[in-house]
Order: sequence, then C-alpha cells, then structure tokens
Amino acid sequence: MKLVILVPLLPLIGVLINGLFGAKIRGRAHLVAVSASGLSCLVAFLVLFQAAGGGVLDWDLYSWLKVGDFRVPIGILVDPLSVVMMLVVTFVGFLIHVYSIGYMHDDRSYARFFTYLNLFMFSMLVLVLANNYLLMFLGWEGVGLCSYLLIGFWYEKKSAADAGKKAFIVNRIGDAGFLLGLFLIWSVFGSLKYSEVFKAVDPALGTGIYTAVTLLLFVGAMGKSAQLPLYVWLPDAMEGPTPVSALIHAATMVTAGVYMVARSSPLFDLAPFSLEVVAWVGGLTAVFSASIALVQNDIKRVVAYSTISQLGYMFLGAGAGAYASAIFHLGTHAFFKALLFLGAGSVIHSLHGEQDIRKMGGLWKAMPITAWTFLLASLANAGIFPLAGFWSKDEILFNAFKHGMTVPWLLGLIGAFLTAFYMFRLFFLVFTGRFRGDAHAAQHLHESPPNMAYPLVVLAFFSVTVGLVFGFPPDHGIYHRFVAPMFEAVHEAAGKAAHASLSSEVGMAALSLTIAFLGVLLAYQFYMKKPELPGLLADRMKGVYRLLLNKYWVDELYQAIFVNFGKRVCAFLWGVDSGVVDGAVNRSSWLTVRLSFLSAWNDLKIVDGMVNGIADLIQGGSLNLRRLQTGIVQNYILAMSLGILGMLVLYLFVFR
Amino acid sequence: MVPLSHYLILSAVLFAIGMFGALTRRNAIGILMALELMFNAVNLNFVAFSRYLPSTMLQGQIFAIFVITIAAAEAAVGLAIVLGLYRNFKTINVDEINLMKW
Amino acid sequence: MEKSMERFYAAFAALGVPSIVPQLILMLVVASLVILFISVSVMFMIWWERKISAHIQVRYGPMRVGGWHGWAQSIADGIKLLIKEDVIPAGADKLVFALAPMVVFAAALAAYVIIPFGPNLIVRDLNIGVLFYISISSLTVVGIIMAGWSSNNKYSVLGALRSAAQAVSYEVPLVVSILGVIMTVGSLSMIQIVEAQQRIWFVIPQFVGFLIYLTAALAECNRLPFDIPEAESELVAGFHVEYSGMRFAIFFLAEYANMFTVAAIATTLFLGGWHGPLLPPWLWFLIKTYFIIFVMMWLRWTLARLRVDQLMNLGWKVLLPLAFLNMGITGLVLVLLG
Amino acid sequence: MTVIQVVFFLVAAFTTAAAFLVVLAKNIVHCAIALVFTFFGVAALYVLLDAEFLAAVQVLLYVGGITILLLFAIMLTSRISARGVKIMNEQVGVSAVVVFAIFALMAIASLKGFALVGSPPPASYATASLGRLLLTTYVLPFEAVSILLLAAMVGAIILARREREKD
Repeated sequence: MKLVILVPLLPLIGVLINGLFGAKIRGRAHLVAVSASGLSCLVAFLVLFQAAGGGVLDWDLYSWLKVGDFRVPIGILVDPLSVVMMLVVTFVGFLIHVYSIGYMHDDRSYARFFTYLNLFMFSMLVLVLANNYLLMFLGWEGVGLCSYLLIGFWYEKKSAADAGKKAFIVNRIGDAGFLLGLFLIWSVFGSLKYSEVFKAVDPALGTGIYTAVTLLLFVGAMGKSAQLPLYVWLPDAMEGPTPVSALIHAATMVTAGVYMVARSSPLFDLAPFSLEVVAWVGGLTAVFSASIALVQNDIKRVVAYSTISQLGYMFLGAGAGAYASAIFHLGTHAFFKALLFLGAGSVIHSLHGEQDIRKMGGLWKAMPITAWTFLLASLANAGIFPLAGFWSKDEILFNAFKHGMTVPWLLGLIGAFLTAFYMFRLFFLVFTGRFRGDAHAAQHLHESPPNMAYPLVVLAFFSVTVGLVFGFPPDHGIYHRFVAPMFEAVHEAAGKAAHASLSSEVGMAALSLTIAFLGVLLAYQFYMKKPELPGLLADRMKGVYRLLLNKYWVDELYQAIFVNFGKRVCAFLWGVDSGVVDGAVNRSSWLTVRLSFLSAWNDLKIVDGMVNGIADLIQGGSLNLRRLQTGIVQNYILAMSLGILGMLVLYLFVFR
Repeated sequence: MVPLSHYLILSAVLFAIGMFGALTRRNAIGILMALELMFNAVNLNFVAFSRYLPSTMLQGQIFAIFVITIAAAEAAVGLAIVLGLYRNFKTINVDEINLMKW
Repeated sequence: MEKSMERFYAAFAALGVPSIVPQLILMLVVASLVILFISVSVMFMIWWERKISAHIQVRYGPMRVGGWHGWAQSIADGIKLLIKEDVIPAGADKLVFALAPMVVFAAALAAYVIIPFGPNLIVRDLNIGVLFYISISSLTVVGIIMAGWSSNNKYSVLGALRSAAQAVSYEVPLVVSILGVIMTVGSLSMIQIVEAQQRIWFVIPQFVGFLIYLTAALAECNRLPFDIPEAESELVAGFHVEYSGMRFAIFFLAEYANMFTVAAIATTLFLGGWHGPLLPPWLWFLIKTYFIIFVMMWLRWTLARLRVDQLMNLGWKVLLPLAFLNMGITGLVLVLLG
Repeated sequence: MTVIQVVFFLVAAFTTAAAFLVVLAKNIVHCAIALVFTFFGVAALYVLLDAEFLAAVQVLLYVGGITILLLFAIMLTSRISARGVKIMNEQVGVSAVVVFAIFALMAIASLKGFALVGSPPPASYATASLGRLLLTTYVLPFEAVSILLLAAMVGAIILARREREKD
C-alpha cells in the first residue's frame, strides 16, 4: 500500500530530468515523461488492487509546518475516493502523454511541454492524495500554475498569453475563497488534517459555521471547476495545445472542485443551504453553457462549453448529496471528454490548425478512426444507452429528483436535451456532408499517426464500457460498492427520506434517454436532412441566436457593466439638464439681466471688498506661516520633540 | 543589586544624548550615529525590563533583537541615502540640503 | 583546582579584605599568563614562519642568532623593535593613532578567554562561547580602520578600507560555516563542543564547513592569498605603513595572536580539541593548533595573491552559498535523524 | 556598595561619557570611535543584566557591522581636511532645553513608576529559549523582519549604486 508514494514521485522525477536536462535530450523528452506517467499509472493500478479490499491508508510522511500548535504534515491518504481520482488522473494522463508524442512532435519546446505535463501530473496527484487541506491547496495551486503555463504554452501568441493570465486571475478569486475557508476550518476545528477535521465535526456547532466554511470552499471549487459566474476562463483556455485541453481542462484539473466538494462531504452534509447552492449553481451552469455550445463554431470551444456543462452536472450531483454519483460522472466524463478533445485535436492536426467547423465536413472518409471514436464519445456525452455517460448522468438526475431538488433536476433535463443536440450538430458538421474547406486543405486530409490514434481507440473502448461495467445497476454497481461506503451517512439519511422504487428509476432513465434521442433527432433534422434549416432559424430568432453566439455577452458584461451604468446615469442627467434646467435658465435670464445691474454695484463694492479682504488676510498669514517649512529636517525633528514633550507632560501630570 | 530605576535613568540619559545629537549635528552621518544611540537606549530599557519584571521574561530580549535587526536595516538604508545625498549635493550637512520647502 | 580557589578566597576573607580584591588579583594573574603565552608563542611562530618560508624557497633563513638554527632571532627582533624611536607622523591624529594598536591587541587578547586548551584549562567557559569569539573578532576591523585613517596617509586608508570590506565580507561565510557544528552540538559553549567530539571529529561530517571556515579565517587574518589590505607591492604595507617601533610590534603581535586564535578555534570546532590518545590533552590541543598554523604558513608561501574583485567574488558567490548549502544539508540531516 | 553596583556605576559612567563624545566630538571619525565604546558599554550592561547572547549580538552587529558601515560612509563622504568646521546647527540652545526637559520627565517617570521594583528573579541562561520563542510565538514578526531586511538590502543597493549610463 505504501507503494502509493511512487505515484506522485515518478512524475516528479520526470519533471526533474526533463526540466534540468530538457535542452540536452530535446526530441527524446517523451521517453522520460511517458515512461514516468506510464509507470505511475501501473503503480496506481497495483494500489487499487490493494485498496479494493477496503483498506484505508492515512500516512504522515513528514512534518511540514510546525509553528506553535499549528502543525501540517505532508501525508498521503488512500481511500476509495482518492483511489478513483488517482486512477482517472494517471490513466487518462498516460494516454494523453502518448497522444502528445504525435501531436507535439514538431514543436520546438517539446521538452518544456513534457516537463509541464509531468509537473501537472505531480501537482494533481498531490491534490488528490493529500491527507490535509493545506497540502491539497498546494496541489491546487500547483495545477493552477501548470494550467497557466500550459495555456500560455505558445506565449509568443498574444491571445494565448492573455488567456493564461485570465485563467490565473479568475482562479485567484476562487482561491481566495478557498484560502479563507481553510483559515476558517483551522480556527474552528484546530487542524487541517481531514481525519482530525472530520472527527471534530459536530452538528452542535450550528449550521451557520458549516454554511460559511462550505460556501467559501465552494467559491474555490467554482473558480477551479469553471462554474457560474467564474467560468469565463475555461473557453479561453482552449488557446493551449489540445492535449492540454483534454488533460487539464476536461479530464482532471477542472474536476478538482468536484473532488474537493466530495472530499469535504462531512462538512457539506451539515450545511443544507450550501448543498442547495451547489446544486443550483451546477444546474444553471449546465443549461447556461450548453445553450452557448449550441451555436459556437470553434470545434474546441463547443467541447469546452460542453465541459463546463458536464461539470455543472457533477456539482448538481454533489449538491443533491450523491457524491458517489458525482465522482462517477467525473470518471466517465474524463474518458469521453478527453476522447472528444483528442478527436478534435486529431481533426485540427489533420487540417493544419483549422478550428472552424464551418470549414470542415465530410471527414468521415478521410479519418475513419477519429470519426468512429468521436461518434462514440458524442453518444456517451449525449447520454445514450448504454454508453458511459448515460449511467452516470442518469444517476445524477435521478438522485436530484429523489432528493426533491425539482428545479435543478428540470434544468438538468433541459441540459441533457441541449447536450444531445449540440454534440450531434458538431458531429454532423464535422464528419458528414461534404468538405467545405479549400481545395488545398482537402488534399492534405489524413488519418492521424498511430501514437495519436491508439489513445483514441483505448479511450473509446472505455467510454463505451466503463459505465456498464462499473455502474450497473445504477447506484449499486461495482463502483458504488467500492466508493459509496465513504458517503454512507448521507445515503442512509437520504434513503429514508425518499426511497425510490426500481420502476421509478427505470422510468426516469427512459425519460432522459427519450430526451437525449430527441436532441439527436433534431440535430439530424437540422444538419443532415435540411441543412438550410439552421440558417432560417437563426434568421427568424436573430436575437436569441446572437445572444448565444456571443455567449450571453458575459465577457463584455463583466467588462462594461460599470461603464454602461455610468452612461445611463449620464444620459438621464443630460435630459434633466437640457429640459428642465435650460428652460429655467432661459426664462430667468431676462430677469437676471435686469437684476444684474442692481447686483453689479453690490458685487463691486461689498462682495469684492470682502473677498479681497479675506484673500489679503490669508496671503499675509501664509507668507508668515510658510516660513515654518524650512526644508531643514532637524527643524521638523525639533517640532516633533516638542510634541513628545507635550505628550509626556500630558501623560505624567494631566491624565493620571 | 542595582535597582531597575538606575537602568531606566541611564537609558534615559543615553536617549536624551542621542536625541540632542539628532537635533543638532549638521553631519548626516552624525545624525545616524545619534539615532543608533537612541536605539541602544531603547534596547537597554527592553532588556532591563525583561530582566526585572518576571512576567515579561525574555519578551524584552526578543524585542531588543528585533530592534537591533531593524537598526541594522536602518543604518544600511540611511547610509545609502547619505551616499546619494553626497553624490547629488557634494555635502552631507543636512542644514545645507533644504530644497524641500515652501 | 576548585579546592585551591576556595582556599585562595578564604585566605583573603580571613584578612577582612572585600572579595573584589582576590578577584582582581586573579584576573590580573590570568591576563598576564595569557599575554605571556601569546608573546612566547608568537615569537616561536615568527621564527617558524621564517624558517618554513626559507625552506620552501630552498634557503636556510636565520641561522646565526642564538646558535642552533637562529632560534633567538625573534627575541632579538623584538628587543630591537622595543628600543626603537616611537615616531608619530606630524599630520596624524595622535589620539587615534595611539589607540589603534591597543584596540587591535585588545581584541586579539580577549579572544583567548574562550580557548579551551584542556578540559579545565580555559579562562572562562562562556555560555555564548563561539559567538563571543565571532563578535570580539569584529573589533579588529575597527582598530585597523582607526590605524589606517589616523595615519593620514593614502596607502594606509586604502589598506584599512580594503581590510574592512574584506573582513565584513568574509565574516558572513565564517559565521555560517560554524553554524553546522553549532547545530549538531546544540550549544555554543566551547567545552561542550569539544566534548561532543569524543567519538568523531567534526571535520569528517562537516568537511565542507571546515574548508569554508579555513578559507574565511585566512581572509579574516589578512594572510595570503587574502593579504590585499597590506599587499606590499600595492600599498607598501597597508594600514600600518606609518607605524614603527613598539606600536608596530603590537600590530605584529596581534596579527600572529589572531592567527593562533583562528587555528585554535578551528581545532576546537573541527579537530576534536584536546581529544587524542596517549599524550596529555593540552599537548594534543597545541599540536593540532600548530598544525593548522603550519598549513596557513604553507599556503602563504605557495599561493599567489587574489585581486580585489576575485576576493569579493570568492566570498559572496562561492563561499557564502556553499556555507548556506552546508547549513541547510546539516539541518536536513539532523531533522531526518531526529 | 556591592561589587556589582561598583561595576554598574563604572560602566554607566563610561558609557555616558562615550555617548557624550559621540554627540559632541568635532571630528566625525572620533564620534564613530566613541560610538564603538558606547556600544561596548551597552554590551557590558547587557552582561550585567544576564543577557549574554544579546551582548554578543550587540557587539557583533553594532561594532562589526554598523560601525564599519558608518566608517565606510565617512571615508567616502568627508575630506580629511574638513576640520574646524562648525559641527552643530543653529538650534543648539532650544534643543538642549527641550531634550533636558524630556530627560527630566523620563527620569521622573522611571523613579516614580519603578522605584519599588525589587531585585530581579534568579537569572537563567536563555539563549535556547530565545531561539524557541523566535520560532514559535514570534515567528510572524520574525518572518516580517526577515522580509524587511531583504527589502532594506535591495533598497540600499538601489540607492547607493550609481545611475547606469543610458544606452
């Protein structure tokens, strides 16, 4: 079991080798990085077999900070939750490492890329395996740093550098919340170790404190996991290389927020209001970003908005108290979303950097492997039976319904419909029909090299099977038997409140499946049967279309909210000015002219006299006073000393 | 034993001498030296208190350490400023450097 | 030892004399003993240095005075210096000029308080032992600046400033290199440091620290290859160019006394102090100390002088980082070993 | 009069005399040298107060560091020929009065306030506990001071170095 220490250590060794000698080994950097992540993945599987028996390892390696009674160890926690996360991270990470060999092979910063990638793996594993909040925060910041470095990987491109900065800054807002949450945890529970904090959890402290802690933690999760309103950085993060988008901004880092919420479930369970907030934010985000994804034309952005939407589902699940389901969706999503990104990357690679889906189409024939795997991933993402996405998403929706969160549940259903629609819009536009790019590009269409294609196939295999194998029957599959005991308390409480029958479960599944099929069918209608229909619809509903195309203008809104408000105020004031004031002015001017002769005399003699008199007085006074400011420092010190003297006198003799 | 007030008065003497120097020396380095005297007087006070008042045991010494540290920083920055003054004015007599007035 | 002290005090108490009198007498006795030791040992060292330098250069060195290998040469030189005319330059600041050699010698003398010649052969085992040496040795620089400035001579001022810059720069690595030992022992007291080396001399675990200390100590003593403050070819003789006769002799005395101190501290901190088989402790201590002095002399006649910029680079860019590294690694090892 | 008292008065007289010299000496180098003696006097007082560690730090930092810095600055800024120049500014008289008044008040306060404080508790050697305190209770000020030192170092370097030629 203690083998687990190798899991984060191997990528770290990779970082050291590639980071220090990257310039030397250049084109062979992947040998180090891929073997590091591969071995790490292997060890992770070994740990899984040992942990499958239900063993939990809470291992303090080293006393990290020891200041007074503030103690934080560097320690590892291996329990079902962290094992699942560890597996997802190492396995998907390994596949993406392999994929990157082909995708990045002619980049001039090859070694730097793999260094960052390994550093990311290390930080993410620290985040996942930490046994206390502070170490988790270290990993949290580490992955944030890697995200920044990798988004801005092509830093000579201004948009990439800007996107990196945006991600970093938006995440700061969330991290501030997280950090405040940590402070609060420390001051309330006197420790940052999970085991000690959760042992100290006591409902008698009142829900207020738990609500405060969990909401602060959730602010952190919102930043990292790109939830409303802090989601704005994720679409821009697509400026990074596509493997990065797949690994960091789809499969692993962005799910850290969900992991953190699940990890803190003992705290969240005592704060019903916070759970409500989590569920609502999740549901709203799911629908909101899915609606944006409907009309985007950049292949990676569609997938990015889809990611935000799916993260929303995870939070919806967590908010409904179904942490296990949320983590399950996290796992399945990691597979099919990584696959989608890698597929998109494959397409982009084949088209030499073209990302606009209006210039694609009919790629099925040219790149069959990519197309097939992409189709499977789309089906999984849309939640079609029996692929992975169906099981996990269905579970989340069912749990939301079961726990009486009707509105978030409805939001989830709408989101499911939208998801199916935009996924297949994307698929049909890219892979079917005829090619809409220029002739030159058409000649160069090609299937990706094997080391890019194989990860696709592997991921596709898992996207298809993982849900059925581990998640069937819903809520009682292999996965659940492994993970769910961790969240036992919740389940029991919730189970008593609303025990659902099998029939309602099947009915719910049928409902969401129907909705998903409707979405697919609609997309088929729009983009296969009658390709002119979308244009017509866009013309008819211009307002909505533009609203969605411009992503609800949120970016612009954040930018200009104060400006617009200011402008409106000014316009109002101008109206007052021109209408009321000017009228009054004109009327009164006549009167004024008459009166002014009278007042002129008054002005010249009396007022001027007074003003000049005061001015003379002040001038004379200040001419003398300014001599006080001599420019000689010691004069000032003397004045200060006099003040001290005065104070001494006061304190010694007056205020006794 | 020497009573506490002896130390306090000695410290007051040193402080007053330092203050007098800071108020009257023309040479900027002389002023810095006078400041160091004042720092020393304060430290003496701290250490004496930490010796004589058992409830404050060692706190005074800790503070004295901080004061010494800060005095070192002050001396370094102060002397750098003096060198800057000398470069710009060719003098370090502070009463000749009085451009910041009116 | 303790007993005889008590008897000594009791004898005075019986006479009705206040206790300060025997204390003062004791102080005077100890101080004169130390000065006597310094003078004898310095004379020996000077003779030794001349012989070593001569043999390194394939000459004989002084051979005549006193018979066997010119053993009385230093004594003759000393007497000559003492009876020379005491010259104070006309433009000199007389008070400071006269004070400077005293300050330098006082600093050199004070350091002997904490040198542990043997388990009981120490003037005073101060709690702050090593720290006392470090702080008192910084006084030497003040004396040197006083000497250089008061001579009213360009060369001596330059020598003094170089010396000050050098001493300040090398004091930092010196202190940090010692920290490794102090962290291991957990005490500043010289006696305890020596006792901690019963099993293993610190030169083995702290070899880097030892090297840094030795280098920085050479610089602190203004010896070659760090003798820029008194480089003959550039500054004639540095800060003491205007000194002659007895005052010069005091500077000379202080310089060699410092050399002995530095070597003695190195012995205490790194070479196990008085520990050694067969021979009595104080002899072991002296053997080790003179061995280090021999190494220092050997270096002097082997290495060339560094330039000022090389000197500063070595101090700040090589020794200091190394010393910090040594300290960090020592701390890490200590923490890991519990 | 016990021995300790005699020693105290001797050291106090020595320190005060040296301090007066610091402020009143005509030659700035003499001032600096007098300052060294003052520092030594204060260090001796620390020893009397059983603060040996602080005494060593005092000598190390003030004599070995600050005085050397001061002497350096003096050498760099004043000419040896600049003797016989007025050393005090115009406000000597006022300053003397104000400073004496402040001193008198401080003396009154100490006599009134602390005359009753008796002999101190038995001393214990405290270097180790000083270190422990610095790294536990006072760790925040400790870190803050280290940052301050860093800032001062950077500031001093920037202030003291000549303006680089514009290229």
